[in-house]
Amino acid sequence: MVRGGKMSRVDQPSMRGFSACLALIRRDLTLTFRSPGQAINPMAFFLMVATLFPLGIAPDREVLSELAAGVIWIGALLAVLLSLDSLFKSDQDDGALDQLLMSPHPLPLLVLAKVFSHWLTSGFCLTLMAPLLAIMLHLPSEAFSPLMMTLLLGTPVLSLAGSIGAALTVKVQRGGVLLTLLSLPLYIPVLIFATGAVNAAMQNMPYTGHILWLSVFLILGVCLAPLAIAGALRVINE
Amino acid sequence: MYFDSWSGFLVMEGHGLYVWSAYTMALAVIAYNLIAPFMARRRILAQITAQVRRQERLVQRNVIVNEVRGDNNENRSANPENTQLKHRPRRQEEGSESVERSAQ
Amino acid sequence: MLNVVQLSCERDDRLLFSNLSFQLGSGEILQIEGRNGAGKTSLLRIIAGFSSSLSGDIFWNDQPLSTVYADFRLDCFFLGHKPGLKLDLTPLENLVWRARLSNTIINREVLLAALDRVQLAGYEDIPCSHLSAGQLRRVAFAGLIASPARLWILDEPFTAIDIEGVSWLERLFDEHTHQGGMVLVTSHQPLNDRQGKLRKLNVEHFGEERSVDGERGQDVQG
Amino acid sequence: MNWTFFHKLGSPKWFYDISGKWLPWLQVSSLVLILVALVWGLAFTPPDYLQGNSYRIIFIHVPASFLAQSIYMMMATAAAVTLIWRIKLADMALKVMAPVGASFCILSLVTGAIWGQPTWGTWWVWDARLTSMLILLFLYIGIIALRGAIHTTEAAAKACAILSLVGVVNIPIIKFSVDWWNTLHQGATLKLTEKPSMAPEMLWPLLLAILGFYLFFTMVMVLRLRIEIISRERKTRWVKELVS
Repeated sequence: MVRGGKMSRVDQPSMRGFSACLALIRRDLTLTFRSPGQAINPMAFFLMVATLFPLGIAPDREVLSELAAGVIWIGALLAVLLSLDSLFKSDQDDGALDQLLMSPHPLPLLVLAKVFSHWLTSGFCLTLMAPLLAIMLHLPSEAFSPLMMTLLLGTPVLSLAGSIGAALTVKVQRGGVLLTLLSLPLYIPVLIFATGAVNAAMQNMPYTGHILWLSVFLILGVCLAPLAIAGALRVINE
Repeated sequence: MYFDSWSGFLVMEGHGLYVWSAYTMALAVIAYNLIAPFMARRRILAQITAQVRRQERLVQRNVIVNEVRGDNNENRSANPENTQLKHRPRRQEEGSESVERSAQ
Repeated sequence: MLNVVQLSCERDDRLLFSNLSFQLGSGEILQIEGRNGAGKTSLLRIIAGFSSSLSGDIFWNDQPLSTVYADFRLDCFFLGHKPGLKLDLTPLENLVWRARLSNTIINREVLLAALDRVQLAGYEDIPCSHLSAGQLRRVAFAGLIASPARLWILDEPFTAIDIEGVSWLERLFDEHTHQGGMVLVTSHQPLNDRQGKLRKLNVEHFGEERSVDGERGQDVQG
Repeated sequence: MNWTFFHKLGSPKWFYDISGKWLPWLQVSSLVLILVALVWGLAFTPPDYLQGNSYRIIFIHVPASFLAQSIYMMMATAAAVTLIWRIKLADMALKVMAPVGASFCILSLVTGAIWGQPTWGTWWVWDARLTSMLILLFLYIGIIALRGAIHTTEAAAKACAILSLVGVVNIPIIKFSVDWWNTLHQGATLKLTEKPSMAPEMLWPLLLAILGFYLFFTMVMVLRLRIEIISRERKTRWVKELVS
């Protein structure tokens, strides 16, 4: 009988913290590529929201360009919310969350890695799609760069803030609506400053203030949200 | 009183509708905050009395069962069936003791 | 060396167990018995460090768990009811991310050897979704074999395992305790104790249903 | 520094007995104060030179808005106490305060909207204060919904504590961004509850109303807390004696 050897312990635990995060990110990305249906939904939803508005309101140029920034941002916000529901729930269902909690590495760090991989598969793809929608909604050309900047800065904050709600509702059966209810108040400041920046650019006024405020929210999110998420996961999984 | 007559007080120079609808809304909220606790109190007290009565009934039923079977705690052995029995008498002792105390 | 002193746990105002104490030295197996809902799983999750709402203290190598929880988790392998494997990944990938998470250097041969020991040699690159529940548990056991953790905390490992799987697992426990490891396991089947290292603990002994008196501050007895 | 007081606070039975004595005083004083303040404000103060009699809604709108915001602050402190010292009474307070806060938040929104009609001609105005109050209502509903969704009491207690702490961090950000958003789009409109021009005879009934509402809130909270204590301590002997 082949005697199975034992793998050796790592000596410098701190450096291994990042390799654990990399392993988690790699795991989540392979999971999304193996079953891409999960990542396609938010993008399809985003596109659908952008097509509904002209049908609902008016197809002509002035009205749409006025609304474009709000429509794109609200579409991105709801799409991120859509994809957040299964962030921790899939791990909870097959027991992987227990392994995450049992890891010697600090939980906020691991949770940050998970949220980063979620952002890569949802928020980042929405940002790449945004120019397509901006063209569809006749967004003036000078507003393209602020739109992309605000989306790049804003969607991680959406993922971070929404993950707090996702962690709190991990054991709730139909927690989707509750997750939306918990995350919306956290999304409002980001929405205000992001659409504010794009609208300011459309009236060719300076929008650097808005961008700076969005980066403030990003930094606040990156520092505080993982603590809340880790706390919520520990509390729910008692 | 600022207003000269009751009707003036009600109409308040045209703003009466808004003022009085706001005040009825305030009355509604105050009434909700007063009534809701009492309703909750009644519901929870009923639940607790039902639970206490259920426990007493459980205790009565155990006392009868034990006399009939003449079972007692001495012949305790390690088979799981008996651990069940062993477990129940202890709860029965505790149950009856709390029943007498609450009866005093 | 695990030392649990005067542990008590309350779930939803129901006192599961109180002043439960035991020691688990290296080379020992402790089987935790009790009927369903007696608090076996809660006890295991408390010791593994999931729950913090408990009174009483747990010592790992004579230091309180709350201060050395990182070392404790380095040296502990927890296997819950669910195998903890991602169904879209292959067994090997699952073992890699779990080992990486518990801070061990990945050694491919050791993992393959472990998979071989659980008779899953040819399955290492088939997505876990194709494997049966018993095979999934055996993949989790492969992770157990390959991990250097000394303390094994296993929650009902014998579910979905056939007869000869049970005896295989018992041989694995003996081998682990022989190397100075510790096993904390809950299961309904009584384990047959060959080397005399097996001890049993019934949670129900500590779980008498007594009504806790009013003063929550002092725990009034009886 | 002996902490006996702090630990005694932790025992629900002690609170139940003490609050039994406070309750009648609270009930009488709060209802009397509210009655006096509202009658005074409604009947005896002269109308505002600009808004006429519709400003009399201030005597319920301002206390309700103050209460809605300070109740959320109290919930955040109760949440911090639950998480740090794990005092069960704090979690009971957190659970009990949420619906009361939500009811006052709704009252403040409705009275604000009603007041907006004669002043600006439309029922709902995206005024900075009203919008922040609306978002505060979402925070309240979120906490109540989360409390209902998680069934184990310990997990629900800590989850709601974390959510209310996250919410309390979020409130200043929301207030700032809504104010900024409001001034960007509408310029400085007539602020709904501008107080500097309050003549003294208007100010006194308002202060009385605010005090009355706060006393009313404390009374309601003590009432609900006593019921929550009975419900949670139903296994203990003193509750069984109380009930039988």
